[in-house]
Amino acid sequence: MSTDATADRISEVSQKFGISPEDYMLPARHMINLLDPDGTLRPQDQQGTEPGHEYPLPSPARLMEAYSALVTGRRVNDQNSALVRQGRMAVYPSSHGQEACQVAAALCLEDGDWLFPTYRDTVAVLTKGVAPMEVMTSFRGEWHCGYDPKAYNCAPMATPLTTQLLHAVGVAHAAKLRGENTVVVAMCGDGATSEGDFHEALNFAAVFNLPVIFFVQNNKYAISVPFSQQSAAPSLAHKAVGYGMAGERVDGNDLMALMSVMTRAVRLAREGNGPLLIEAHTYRMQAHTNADDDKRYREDAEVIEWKAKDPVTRMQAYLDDAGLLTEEAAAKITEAAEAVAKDLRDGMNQDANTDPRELFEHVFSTKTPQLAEQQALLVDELDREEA
Amino acid sequence: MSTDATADRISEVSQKFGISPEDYMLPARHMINLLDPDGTLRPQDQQGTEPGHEYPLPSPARLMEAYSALVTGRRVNDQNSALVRQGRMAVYPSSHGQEACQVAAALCLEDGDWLFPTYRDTVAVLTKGVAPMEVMTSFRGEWHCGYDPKAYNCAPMATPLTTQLLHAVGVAHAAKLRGENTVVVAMCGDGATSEGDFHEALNFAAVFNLPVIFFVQNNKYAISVPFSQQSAAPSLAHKAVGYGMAGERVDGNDLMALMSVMTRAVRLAREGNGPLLIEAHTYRMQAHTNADDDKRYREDAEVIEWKAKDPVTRMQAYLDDAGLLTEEAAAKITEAAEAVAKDLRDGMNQDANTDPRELFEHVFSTKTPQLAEQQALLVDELDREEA
Amino acid sequence: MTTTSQVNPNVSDATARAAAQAAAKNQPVTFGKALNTALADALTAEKSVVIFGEDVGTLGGVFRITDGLTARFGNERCFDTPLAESGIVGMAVGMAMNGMRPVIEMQFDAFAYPAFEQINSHVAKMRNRTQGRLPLPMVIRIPYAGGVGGVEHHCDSSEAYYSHTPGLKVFTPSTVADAYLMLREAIDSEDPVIFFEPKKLYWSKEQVDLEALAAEYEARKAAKTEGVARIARAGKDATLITYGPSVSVAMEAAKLAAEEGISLEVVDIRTIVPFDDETVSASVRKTGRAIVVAEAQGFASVASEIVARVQERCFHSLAAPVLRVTGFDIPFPAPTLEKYNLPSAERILDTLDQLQWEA
Amino acid sequence: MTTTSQVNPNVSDATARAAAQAAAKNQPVTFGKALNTALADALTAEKSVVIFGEDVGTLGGVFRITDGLTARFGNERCFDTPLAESGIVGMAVGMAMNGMRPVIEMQFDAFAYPAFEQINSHVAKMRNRTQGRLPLPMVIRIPYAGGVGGVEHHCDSSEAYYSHTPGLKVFTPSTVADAYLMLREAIDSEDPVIFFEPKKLYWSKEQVDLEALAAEYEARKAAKTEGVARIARAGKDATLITYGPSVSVAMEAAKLAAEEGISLEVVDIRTIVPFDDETVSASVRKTGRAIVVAEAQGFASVASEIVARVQERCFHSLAAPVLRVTGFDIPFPAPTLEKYNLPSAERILDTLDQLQWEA
Ligand SMILES: Cc1ncc(C[n+]2csc(CCOP(=O)(O)OP(=O)(O)O)c2C)c(N)n1
Ligand SMILES: Cc1ncc(C[n+]2csc(CCOP(=O)(O)OP(=O)(O)O)c2C)c(N)n1
Ligand SMILES: [Mg+2]
Ligand SMILES: [Mg+2]
Repeated sequence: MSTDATADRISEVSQKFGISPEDYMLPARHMINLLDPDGTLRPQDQQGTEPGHEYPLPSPARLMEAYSALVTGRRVNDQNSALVRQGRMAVYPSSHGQEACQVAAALCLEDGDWLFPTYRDTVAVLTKGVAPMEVMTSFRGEWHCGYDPKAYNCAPMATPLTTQLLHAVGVAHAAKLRGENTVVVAMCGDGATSEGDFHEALNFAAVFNLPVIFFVQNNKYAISVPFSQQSAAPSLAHKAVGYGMAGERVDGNDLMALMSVMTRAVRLAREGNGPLLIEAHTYRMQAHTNADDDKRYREDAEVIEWKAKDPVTRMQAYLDDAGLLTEEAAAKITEAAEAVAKDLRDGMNQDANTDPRELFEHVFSTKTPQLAEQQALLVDELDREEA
Repeated sequence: MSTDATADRISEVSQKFGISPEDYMLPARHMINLLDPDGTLRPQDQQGTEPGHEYPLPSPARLMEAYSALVTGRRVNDQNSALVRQGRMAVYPSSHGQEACQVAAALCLEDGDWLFPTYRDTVAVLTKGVAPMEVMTSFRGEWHCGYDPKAYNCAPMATPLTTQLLHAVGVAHAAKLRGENTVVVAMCGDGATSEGDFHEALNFAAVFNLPVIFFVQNNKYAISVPFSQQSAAPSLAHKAVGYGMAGERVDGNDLMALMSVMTRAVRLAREGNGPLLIEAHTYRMQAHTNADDDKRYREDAEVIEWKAKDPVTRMQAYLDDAGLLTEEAAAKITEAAEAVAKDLRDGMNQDANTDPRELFEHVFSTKTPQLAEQQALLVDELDREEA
Repeated sequence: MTTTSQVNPNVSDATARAAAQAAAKNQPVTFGKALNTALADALTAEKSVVIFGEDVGTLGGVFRITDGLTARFGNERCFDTPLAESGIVGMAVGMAMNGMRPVIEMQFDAFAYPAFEQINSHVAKMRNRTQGRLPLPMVIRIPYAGGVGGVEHHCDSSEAYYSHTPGLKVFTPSTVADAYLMLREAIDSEDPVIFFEPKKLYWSKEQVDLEALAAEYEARKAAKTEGVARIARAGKDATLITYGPSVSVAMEAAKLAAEEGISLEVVDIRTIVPFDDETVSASVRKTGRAIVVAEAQGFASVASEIVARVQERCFHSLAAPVLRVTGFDIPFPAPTLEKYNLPSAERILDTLDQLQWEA
Repeated sequence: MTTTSQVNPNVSDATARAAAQAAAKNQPVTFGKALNTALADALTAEKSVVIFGEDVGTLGGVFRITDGLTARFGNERCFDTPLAESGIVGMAVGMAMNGMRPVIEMQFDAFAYPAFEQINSHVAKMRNRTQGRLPLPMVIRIPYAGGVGGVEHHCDSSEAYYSHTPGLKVFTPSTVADAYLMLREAIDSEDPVIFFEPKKLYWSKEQVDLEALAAEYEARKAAKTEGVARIARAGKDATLITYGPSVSVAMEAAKLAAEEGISLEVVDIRTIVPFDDETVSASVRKTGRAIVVAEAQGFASVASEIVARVQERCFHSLAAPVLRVTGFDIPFPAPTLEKYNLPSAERILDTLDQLQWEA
């Protein structure tokens, strides 16, 4: 729990890689990137790797699993946006364009590991295994998160920015005190890194040497505010060294690179090397939510430029070329995605659970006399209404 | 106001030094240190300098000015501690051992520049020119900070940790918007760097490219908590790169090094190169305040070790050797220090201004009816008591 | 999602005149536009005014209250900050220390909580702890309350936290004219003002001639709103004391009560701090009965304070206890359930029935 | 700086028995020691209890309430954190999510403000927003209030902020026995508890046998304190309703009043949330007069709430308005002036005079 121990730990791991502790903590000079936008594998020397920052290619089976989740993720994003347009869902912050990040964040984890998502991380939550309609509960206007966080080891999606990173630290700390080998992935956006809780979470994780991966999706915008007005740092990954942890930046539209970087991060964390900060460079292709109008603050040209870097088509091209995506496999993947989309459409047709009497049930373990009194007042009103 | 501009600015200044932007932002590999603990000038190659991190020796006149302030600072610390022991002052967080930092923080500034001190920075406030008794007002148990912050360009000493760094950013921003060339030194301790406001202040300063020097006195303790439990970073100065600013660490008991580092920092900031983070390594020689018992959490041996690095004797030895500290000069310096100590002793004998009626005067620009009512109640009580 | 606030039959002074003029010109304006105009006029009137916050620049704010200000006044007068509320408030403190008049926006009520220490320990106390030498003229704008189908953390009514904190003034307009006038007054105040904007009113429209109102304000002819409660509707049988988003609900209740032959007076207190005891007490002494209506959870709230003050001051005029219609003591409910929590005209009328009319 | 709290003539049940036993054994213990023992006993009883915060480890806290716990239970059960209150609370949330029962310390009242968002948006709401699936059993200990000559930011009474926030329980003991029992109850609660410790009582002593109290508590024989107000002194002419640091002041006032032939009942409400309406109302109905005494600034405070509730429930039993003796609506004053702000027995007696005894 002390810097001395941490310094030892850092110098140990950096020795393993044959580099200096600072070079271990600072991100590689170039963003980690394995696949070109058109799906071709980059030559090794252009992958952004340098000593201590090498990233092996994931296995074909692993890539196919990830690709399937990617296709489902994209389908879910677009289905949900459609449901919002149809007025069947209140609000949806789509991660269209960021699905590779979402998939990697969840798939890199093992069963007992925890995920801490934000409002934009529906696809990560789904990939973690939560049932589609459960994930969407809060977006339809219900009052609770919809799923049992403990059943899935997945926290409720957080809205107050970066507050959840500290909860992630606490979950890891509790596990560590009990001698459990739990890794936690804690997600946030580029804008959120400016909040004080981001700083406190990273510092606590480093000081207590906890296996937490802080995974930042830098999608270039915080609502309307471009990244250039959010930070002047060379990269967000550079923040790691200021906490005594390792940082890395990775192409957030390159599922292969993401899987490799995140898998290594989880392994390093699980082996006791402390927290890591991973910055994924991606792009929010759509407005912040359906309530936002992105035409007010960015040019179409920019969006179009990023369209060419789409994570789905990129991965598809690679798998096609590699002969992994047989027609049969592709059909199965589409089918799985469609099944989830149908679930969502069907679910949204059902009425939300909205018994107003329940408003008072979960404020405390048992209702205070004051709440019982207030509930009685409401029940009386409802009874009179029904009468 | 954007990273693009900041990146330009950073690469410009780093080019000026002939180094990479990262090397400009990261602290030199070794702490900047010009004088040995025994007062001898270190050989150039051991001063911690490397390309882009060179620090020239300050002029003799400048050193003498600083030394005089240093001696007064030490005298003030010890006088105040005595006054507390004598029951004539309520509380005093002494900076005994840290006076070199305090002096440099104030002396590096020019007239229109602002200083943002903490509760431990009495000596810096004094060096900035505030009258001794005014500085001590709040420690005697009065309800206000005692001096006019605008008259001295010196903020009230802050207690809620690191909150004042944001105020410093605001003062710099206001000045910049008006086209004024004001530099701000914002002070805090090692423990305080863990607070969220530290992070937010550095980020705002960097994004808005403001001339703020964040000056951290790493005195190894936050009350009882040693630095090793505060941060796992290679150094606090390493945090700078995560904000896109330059960082440097300096021997905080070496007044010569401090003057050189801080003077350069102020110059860089004033020239529009943005904020800097300076970490001074020093040691809190006494308990946190008179209410604290440092025997509970640290060994005498550690304190004794640091005694050998005392900033006052070190500087004195150098000046002696250099023939600058003539008997006459030394006498004058002692005299000046004694005059301040006498001021404090005399002042503390006077009653504090404690008219309870004033409690209601400065809550708002004009009293609300509610406060007028409450004041009347108190006045009535006081009248009856007097009657 | 849009609520049209009531046009008040007997608004007072400036408000009335302005409304009349506007009616003549027949220009309905929204509450949001009135705020936007107030900001623009303040930027024009006083060069030390600066506006900043999250998304307030290019986007014009998520509610578009700062729409067009960056384009018109430049990026130095109205600008975006990094995403950090404590940072925004803390920087505003420093700017106010150094001669500026910052007007900052918290994007939603619950997202002001990260700034609580800055607001409580500095914004509220800087004048006091410097013996009046460092006043902090600044406005913290907070969109608040529900009625718009907002998801969790987006509909808190947090006025009690700030009203309880000595050194802060707390304003909350409920009419379009007040939106304009009170924001101008807040910006011109030498004291920090927490300015609560009822979200659900942003799109409400009234006939108000903003230009005339502006001219009146700048000629110092507009009636003061700070510390001056507004009789939103005159009545004689009981008083509804309310503010912000609940004024329109109280007005609706008064209308319904009138149909049943009960005459309710509605007092819009406008500024919670300072509080207009005089107007409130006079009304209750006249009617002998009072209900306080507010949307925030009731426990230890502004409504509690009003009840306490009224019974302290009007005890012997009271025919019944002063009752409250407030939100329940539960986290603000999600969209599908918020209507059960919000004070409604029906709930006010039910409460009215309990005011011991037979006794 | 040390205040000895009153020994209460008619404490109830467990408290009384415990006090009696201790008196027999003649062991005066301090309020601080009772808290320290409660923490140690909780650590022993339940292995999921963990204690952390600033300086709570080696140092034992600036008030020594965690003294010796690290030495006795190890650095994994009681440890120091980096200096960041939001971090401390946020980490506690995560630990409670994952099976622990964190008991954390905020060093001083005003230094809990940086954690306000975590407390308000998460601690208070996690159970609710997960439909009861993620309860957060945790205790946030906050030393509070004045009377110890503390400098600025060290003497706030911040209970109103938390009492107003749905989802938080708020406890504040005023006797040594309650310090022990209420802290044990708080730690064993399935709900988050903000535990306010009146600083000035830390060194106060009473004759309490903590071992006996512990045995009683663990045998589940101790009377519940949550939601159960304590009649600190029985009386018949008027009721003083109070809590925490003001209980001793009220007791002193009652003693002085008794000398003048006025019999005051003193109700120590113990837990602000949940609130014991029954005991409070019964007392006021009996006496017909009430004064609420609390140290926090009065506006929109817990005292306001108590006044509002009492007059709502006891209106027809009241011979006079319910009045308040509270701190003024000013930033907490510096050491040399705090006595003018703090509720005093004299001020309570002055207020008593206003309860229209002639009417
Ligand atoms: C504490 C807090 N402040 C403000 C908001 C309002 N808000 C919601 S999302 C958002 C932008 C977040 O940007 P980023 O972190 O980059 O995530 P992204 O939306 O791009 O995924 C803002 C300002 C909030 N939810 N929480
Ligand atoms: C927000 C806040 N939390 C806690 C405290 C209590 N406190 C006062 S000084 C201190 C230690 C500060 O350590 P450091 O920043 O290293 O400064 P130093 O005292 O060593 O100069 C603490 C915890 C405070 N003043 N403000
Ligand atoms: Mg973003
Ligand atoms: Mg320190």
